[in-house]
Amino acid sequence: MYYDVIFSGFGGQGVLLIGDILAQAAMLENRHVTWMPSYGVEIRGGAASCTVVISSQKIGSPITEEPCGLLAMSKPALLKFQHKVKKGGLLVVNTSFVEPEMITREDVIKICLPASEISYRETGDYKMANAVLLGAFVSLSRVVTLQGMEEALGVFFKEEKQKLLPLMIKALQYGSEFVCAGMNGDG
Amino acid sequence: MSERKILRGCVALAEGAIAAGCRFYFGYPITPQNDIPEYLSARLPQVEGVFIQAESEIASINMLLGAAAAGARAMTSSSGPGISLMQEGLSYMAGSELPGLVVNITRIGPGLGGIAASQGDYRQATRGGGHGDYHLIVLAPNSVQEMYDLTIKAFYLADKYRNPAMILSDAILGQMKEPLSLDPPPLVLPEKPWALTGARGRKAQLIKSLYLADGEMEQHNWHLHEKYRRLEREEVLVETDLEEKMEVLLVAFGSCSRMVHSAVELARSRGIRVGFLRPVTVYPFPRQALREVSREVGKVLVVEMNTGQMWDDVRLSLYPGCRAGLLARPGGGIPAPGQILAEIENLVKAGDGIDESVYQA
Amino acid sequence: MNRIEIRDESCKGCQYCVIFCPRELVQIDKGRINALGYNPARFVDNPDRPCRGCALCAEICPDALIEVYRKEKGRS
Amino acid sequence: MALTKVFTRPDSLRDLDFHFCPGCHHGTAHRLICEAIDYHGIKKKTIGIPGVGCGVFLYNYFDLDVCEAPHGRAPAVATGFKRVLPQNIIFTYQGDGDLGSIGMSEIIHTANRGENITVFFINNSVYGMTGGQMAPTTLPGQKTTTTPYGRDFRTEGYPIRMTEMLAPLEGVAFAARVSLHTPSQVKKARKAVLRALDIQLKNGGFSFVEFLCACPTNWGLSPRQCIEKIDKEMLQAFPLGTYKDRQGS
Repeated sequence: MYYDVIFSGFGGQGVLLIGDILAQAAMLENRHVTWMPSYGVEIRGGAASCTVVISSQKIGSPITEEPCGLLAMSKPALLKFQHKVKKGGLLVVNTSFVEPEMITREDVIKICLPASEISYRETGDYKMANAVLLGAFVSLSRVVTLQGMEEALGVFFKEEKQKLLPLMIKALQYGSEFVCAGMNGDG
Repeated sequence: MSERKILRGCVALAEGAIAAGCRFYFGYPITPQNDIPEYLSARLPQVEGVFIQAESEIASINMLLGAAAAGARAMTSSSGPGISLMQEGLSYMAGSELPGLVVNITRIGPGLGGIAASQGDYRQATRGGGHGDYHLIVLAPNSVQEMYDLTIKAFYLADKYRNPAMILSDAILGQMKEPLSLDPPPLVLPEKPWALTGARGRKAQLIKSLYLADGEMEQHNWHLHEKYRRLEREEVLVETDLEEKMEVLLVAFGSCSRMVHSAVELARSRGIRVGFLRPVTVYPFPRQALREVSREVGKVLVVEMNTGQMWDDVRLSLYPGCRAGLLARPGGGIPAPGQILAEIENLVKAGDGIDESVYQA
Repeated sequence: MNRIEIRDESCKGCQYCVIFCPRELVQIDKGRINALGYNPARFVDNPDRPCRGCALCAEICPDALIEVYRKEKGRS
Repeated sequence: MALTKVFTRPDSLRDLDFHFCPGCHHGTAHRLICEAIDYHGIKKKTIGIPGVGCGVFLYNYFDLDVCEAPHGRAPAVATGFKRVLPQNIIFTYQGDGDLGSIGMSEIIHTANRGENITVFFINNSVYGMTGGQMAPTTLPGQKTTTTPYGRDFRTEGYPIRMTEMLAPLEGVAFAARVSLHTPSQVKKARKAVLRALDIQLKNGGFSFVEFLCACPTNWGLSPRQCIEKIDKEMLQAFPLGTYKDRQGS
């Protein structure tokens, strides 16, 4: 198997973190994996993105021109990357920040969910929007198992951050259930 | 059972240094290698090591010179402009035969340039960079695992040959994360009877690079030269992935070789017989291996993130009659697998009589 | 008698010892050129104002060429 | 009545003729440092790091481990040594071009870090080895091969006073300026050298001794005239004294 995905949004939304968690989960499931951040002059709130490549074979390029998936948490992220997504690929969009009309691709699978609102409703905190989207992405792409994701989360949320772990898992599960229940606003 | 972790390239390199017994780091901040000093400033005190943020790269390399002369495994790291400032000290270290590790997480030059990935420091790294007749031992990792493994290797080679070593890496490998096995070889620190530790129980000794007497300097340079010859005979590392009746041989090093690896897979899936050769040591350069492989193939494509610096070394190594083209991306752009594949196809179509030509992006 | 010894084959004739000897007991030997090509300094004791062994000449000699010998004070 | 040898070459100073010019005070500084090393009994654990200039051949004369440093970088090299070998005694020996010009950055930052090393600074107000060019310490009006009309403060600035500059830094434990032009000054200089090394032995921090020295060749003066020049001109520009002695009694 081979799967590459771009996670993109504003700095501070946690797109690098969810990429990292995905990579960790892939490693725990004995896949080859690379995680490559975009980087630049660090400005909080500026654009942030990372590319995760997961494969059963040794990975060559850690970057991608035509990703299988895109997870967009902001308007600039969507505008920058949506045209690159492979035909038939997967587009997961946070409609709390992006109007669904901005999606121009018709040849991909689209998941639109107001992740920030969902995060607030389910966990009392807006900051878990990334986990909601990640849950949706994982359950649709099936690049790793949800169980593997939860295991990976444990690596990141320990010691003083441990109290966030149940919330992250809840957000992740909600995102996943959203997809399974066909609650896609796009039908 | 070795420990498996997913780490950033810079962090893997720093852990490699710790595993190699390096306990002294001297450095000055510069993007895109700051993960190394930041990580080591926390990590070294845990192993009773010393971290100094020096006042400049010039001070860094000379602190390294001092620590090396005192017999310690020590390192510095920097990027383009900082490495340029270190050249004087590196020349002194080579002239005084002092081991030590310098890490170059390259950025784009010349000048202040940019912070994206580049391989534009290849020539500086492999030719010596500073004044005089010398070389660094230069290893070019292409994965996070190699950022760890080759750092350990570099310390051993530096000590074995009493010569400064360099890890020539770039922003892609420094920033990216991959799983790796933290499986260090048993730590063997060599005896260094030449180190200066105070003349207790022996005669006072000296570390220097100044030779003014008649013929002394020539003799010293021949001595150094013989060391470099020995490196070329005994320490070349090269990765190859060859096929029968290859139509094209791809040559690339460092992060760029990852994109080339993907392109090779793509080409093979289209039925093109492609070979792949990657210098792991860029100094000593795998001249002999390249000469032998190129005997079997008429065409070579060099892919580099510069304007063709390793291309020179490749052309000097090829079997007579074999020609080398170049795909160059010198401005922070990354040669994508699709683009490389297109050049492979062009080259195959070009027939036998291709001119040496530069394919620019 | 207190005295000094100058390693005159290494002397560069800078004259610091000549200048600073409070009893003018060091002179430049104009009649001699040493292997380095200089007129070296020479100790010429004078019974009227004998060397006290003060070592100022040795202190100022930039080439560390002067040794000073002094009478031991009468120890009992 | 038996004669006792009361003054001779120190043990740490090899029995070799200095290459220095007649009347040059490098030799005196060499001797005083060796005397202090002998006095403290630290010959077997001392490592010397000369800068580039006339002092570079220190390794020929000192019977110690010696490591060369690039021009100006001796304090950084010394830092590397001291961090690896904190129990050893590490000193640098630098001229005014090495320390006050090209190596200004290293000396300031090494002092400011309070590196527990000792720096000996030879100030003869001129570049010696390269042939008498202007140094950062060249006096106003002083003619050198690159200030043929005399140093003009309007275009070439003023002589830099390193001891005064370093003394206020928190990391500096001891900073003194001494001169080597008369026997009594040499005796004072000896005390400063002993004190500087003593501070290092007690882990007191950074210690610094500046020596005012003559360069008869590049000053174009006889040794006798050099003494006068130091007395009349150098002492005006560079007042002697102990500017800091943090553990001083």
